Amino acid sequence: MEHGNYVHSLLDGVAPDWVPGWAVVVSTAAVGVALLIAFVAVLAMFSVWLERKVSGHIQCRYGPMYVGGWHGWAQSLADALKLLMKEDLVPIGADRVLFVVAPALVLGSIFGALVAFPFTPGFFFADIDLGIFFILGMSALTTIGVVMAGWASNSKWSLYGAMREAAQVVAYEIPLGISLLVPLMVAGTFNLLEASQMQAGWFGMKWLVFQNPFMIPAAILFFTAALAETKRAPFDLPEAESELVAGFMTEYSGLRWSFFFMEEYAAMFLMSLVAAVFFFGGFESPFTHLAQRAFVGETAAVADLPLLYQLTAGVVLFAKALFGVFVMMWLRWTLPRLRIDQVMTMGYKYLTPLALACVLAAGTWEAIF
Amino acid sequence: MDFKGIHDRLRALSAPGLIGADEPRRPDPADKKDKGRYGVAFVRVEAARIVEFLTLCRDDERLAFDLLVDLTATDPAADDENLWVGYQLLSTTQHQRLAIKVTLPKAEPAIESAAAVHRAAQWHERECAEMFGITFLNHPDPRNILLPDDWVGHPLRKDYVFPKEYRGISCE
Amino acid sequence: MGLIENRFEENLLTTKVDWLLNWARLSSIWPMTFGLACCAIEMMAVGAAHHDIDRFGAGAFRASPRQADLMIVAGTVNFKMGERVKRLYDQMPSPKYVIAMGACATGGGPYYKYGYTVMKGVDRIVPVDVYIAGCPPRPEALLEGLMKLQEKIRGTSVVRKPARTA
Amino acid sequence: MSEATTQQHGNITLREERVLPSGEREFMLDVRTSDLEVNMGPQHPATHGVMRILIRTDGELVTGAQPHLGYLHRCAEKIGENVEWLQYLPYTDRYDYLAAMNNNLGYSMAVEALMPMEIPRRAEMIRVICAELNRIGSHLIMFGTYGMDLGAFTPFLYAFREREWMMALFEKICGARLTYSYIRIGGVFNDAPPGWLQEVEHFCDVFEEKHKEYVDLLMLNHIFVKRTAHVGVIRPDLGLDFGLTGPMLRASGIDFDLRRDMPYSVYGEMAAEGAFRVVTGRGEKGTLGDCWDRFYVRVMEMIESIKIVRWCLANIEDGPVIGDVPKVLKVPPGEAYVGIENPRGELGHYVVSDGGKVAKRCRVRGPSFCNLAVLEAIMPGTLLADSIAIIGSTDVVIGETDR
Repeated sequence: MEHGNYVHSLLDGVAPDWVPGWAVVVSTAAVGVALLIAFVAVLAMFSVWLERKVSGHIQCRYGPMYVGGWHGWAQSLADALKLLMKEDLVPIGADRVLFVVAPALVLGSIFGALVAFPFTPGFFFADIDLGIFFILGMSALTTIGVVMAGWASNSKWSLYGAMREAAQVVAYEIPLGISLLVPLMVAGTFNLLEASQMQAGWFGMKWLVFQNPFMIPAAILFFTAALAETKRAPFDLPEAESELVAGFMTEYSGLRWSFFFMEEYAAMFLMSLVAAVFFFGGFESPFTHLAQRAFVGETAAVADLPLLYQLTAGVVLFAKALFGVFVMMWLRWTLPRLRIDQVMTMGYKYLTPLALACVLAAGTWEAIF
Repeated sequence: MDFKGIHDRLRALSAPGLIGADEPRRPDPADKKDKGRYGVAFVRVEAARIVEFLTLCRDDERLAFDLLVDLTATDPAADDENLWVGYQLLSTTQHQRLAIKVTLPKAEPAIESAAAVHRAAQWHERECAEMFGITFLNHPDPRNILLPDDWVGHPLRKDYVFPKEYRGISCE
Repeated sequence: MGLIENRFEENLLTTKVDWLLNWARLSSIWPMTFGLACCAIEMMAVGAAHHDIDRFGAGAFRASPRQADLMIVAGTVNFKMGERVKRLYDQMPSPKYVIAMGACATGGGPYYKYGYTVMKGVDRIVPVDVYIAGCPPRPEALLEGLMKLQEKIRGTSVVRKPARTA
Repeated sequence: MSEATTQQHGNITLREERVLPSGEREFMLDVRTSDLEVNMGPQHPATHGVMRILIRTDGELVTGAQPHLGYLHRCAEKIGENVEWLQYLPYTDRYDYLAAMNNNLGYSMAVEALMPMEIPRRAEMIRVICAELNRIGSHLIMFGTYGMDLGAFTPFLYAFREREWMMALFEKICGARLTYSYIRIGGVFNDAPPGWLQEVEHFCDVFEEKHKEYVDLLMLNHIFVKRTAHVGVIRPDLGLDFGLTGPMLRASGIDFDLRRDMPYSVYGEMAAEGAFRVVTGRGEKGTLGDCWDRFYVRVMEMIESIKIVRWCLANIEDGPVIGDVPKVLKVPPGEAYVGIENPRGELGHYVVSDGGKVAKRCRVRGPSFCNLAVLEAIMPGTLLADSIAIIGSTDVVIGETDR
């Protein structure tokens, strides 16, 4: 946290001299966690509303229209409040401890992954050099929570969902990681901030995906694997509403169930963010380019980037990620679901070799040109 | 083939258990009481030889009744001594139908299961068994199909008394 | 929510809190994917494009009773099914609501007299909030049933002590 | 086998697995697995109502399936023996509630078979138009719900969009959306309102366009084909053995349709003119008689139904719409079995009369009842997700299996 943390510098500025440095760090962390929770909650609620609107318009209907007034904007708020008020059920025969811990673990790991994310060039909670490793590692932890939930529920449908999730994630972690190697190789860094910064240029369009011809297949592979990671259609087998009732979440109700719900949307957003940073230019876009020209001097340190530039960059990244989320929703409401053996075949027999070939080809290209 | 042709063919093959045919007729103008008999024609078959009869109908290339469309029973009246069991056969190649009727004594209705000839009979027989109390001998899976396992009585019998309650829930 | 339910005197704050909680409940009634018979087709029609129950926030049909708020008993309930209906109702977390859709669920409908296995109304096993007439009710009727249910929820007290009745 | 086939190491038991070619015996951990019995239904999103299937599974593999019925048994046959002939008509609406017009037609024809009477030609035409429109509506539901079973939600809403129009057409002609009781014994209840036939024609025009959308969106979708081809194959002889009828049987390659081969109503004239084609499965994407074939037959039948409706619209003449039927119907004694082609297969009515106002027996042969029985035979050996596809492809209506 030596540079670029607004909260830290703010708190450091207002704190009297007798407050020790570690206390400022701790309170920074507390504020950060609160901000992150608020961010994820708002994001999930917005995404749920968006999903219902998107699905509605795809299906020749409107989706929520009345709750809160304008196009049902408060629909998710009402849903969340209602879920908060529901009876807290733990089925008889369920493993109580695991049942309670699982949703927290699922949501917590997504929080953990988001910690390493730069939201603007100057606003982030932790600038980790191996950022992308940390993010992938943390998001993979959700699987453990899901398997835990499925086992603890003492329901056969839940168990099926959990087993499917385990098999699916093991199969798709590999192509996900390997396809990410391509941009990592081109960018030459694991740090998200650096990866984003090195895509500046070409009037803000020097995106990694345009820097190497093998980036485009890598992007498609990454997106496919990310769909499977986030349990979105056509890979929504762990939930598979028409087959497994609600999969691993069958026995969850109320608040705990909403944790899974929030995790799903946060994970979608996270994967889209990763794709945006490592394939589609991160903060960079013509708008960011113009904003940089207008607001930032030649050699500004990261810590004192002007706010307007930061906002532009943040909004650009956010918009890119939301577009990714939208594409995921679009697919969800268009495609049928795959079968478990087809999912496995696709992961092991096609995506993994293709991703490896991509890495090889992209590496050769990088070495030659 | 029309019904007459089928009946002739059955007689020519000396079909096992064939008793005769029952065809619709106009009312006799001389007899005021006679209202005639309408509807479709059917053949009567002995209950004991029904499986052989169905096998013949299925395997003969001119008859070729490859589809057992329906199998059902009828309780004609509360004071009647018999139950009817009706089979409806259909040929998808010859495009013809045949209705078969078998009578069983109400006191102890039992008939050989046709499931060995047409597996379609299996579920129909289960339904008949619970609805009329007919025993289908050598049935592969003689459980109730529509009614709960602890249901009392055979609802489609004419003398069926409607239940007052079921497992503590009033039926009225 | 057992800690705060019906424990507070009526005052401005609790009234506002109640209003908010009731608003949340009535704006987000998620029905269970639970079709029984003919009425289920009309229930599907309500979810479909022409009538679109999702406009009122009640379009999130959940297959698992654990996540549902509303059981629409759409069709004839017979004794064999009755046990299952009861179990599904028990599996739902409260607050939970039941709509008896159509004549059969209300009181046996056309099967009242000779239907020996038909339960003469689903209210013999689960408490029903709203009855909808019709065989089957039109989708508009189901939507109106939903509105009636919303009205009913609007009048409940959550954190306030329940109003004394004479 | 004199030597022990198990070894004990502490509390770990090793069981002899096999003898290697070298003569060495190989021991494995003694892990015994048992099949998992999963109870699917009566409330399950994929069972289309209240069917219950007890599935035995080994992991994702289904090793046994046993359908349990009766969760919607509504005693229709007993009611048929207790209410008057005409009063029973509304109950026919309610067994196959997706194709109520066809049920009305089947029952009316069964009763008419006992009564020597002439049906006016215009009534026959309107009957066929209604029955075929209802067939389209029924297949639309199958199209939509099958997509939903396989995880594609959107086709369901597209199907309902057209179905809603179809229901509006029925509402105009008889006032009800789902349970019509419109086709009566002796004809139809009333004449079509002015402009109705033109609107039906308009519906046909629009539907043909939308039908192409359906084919592209779902039927030829790559994932959909992969999910349904080679899945749940019903061989023709198995289909005949289980008494399958209708699209289920045609999908197995058996070219048999009651409308063409044993014609009733005005279908005979149509078949002679070749106005419609009988769609049979051809194993185009997979094996003959797989789920895709069943889906294909139904989707393509919708277009054939449109052709039939168009033929009727071209040949319809003015005239009366109901024959000479007394208010209190007394049906002459006799018995008749009449089977017609329902969207799901052969709907048979077996009626017995003793000349009174009430039937002696009113048996319904529901096609779904027989089509469902085949599940027991084709589900073992498939994956869990396949079993959903198979259940969906049988397109059962529980109201009809249980009656």
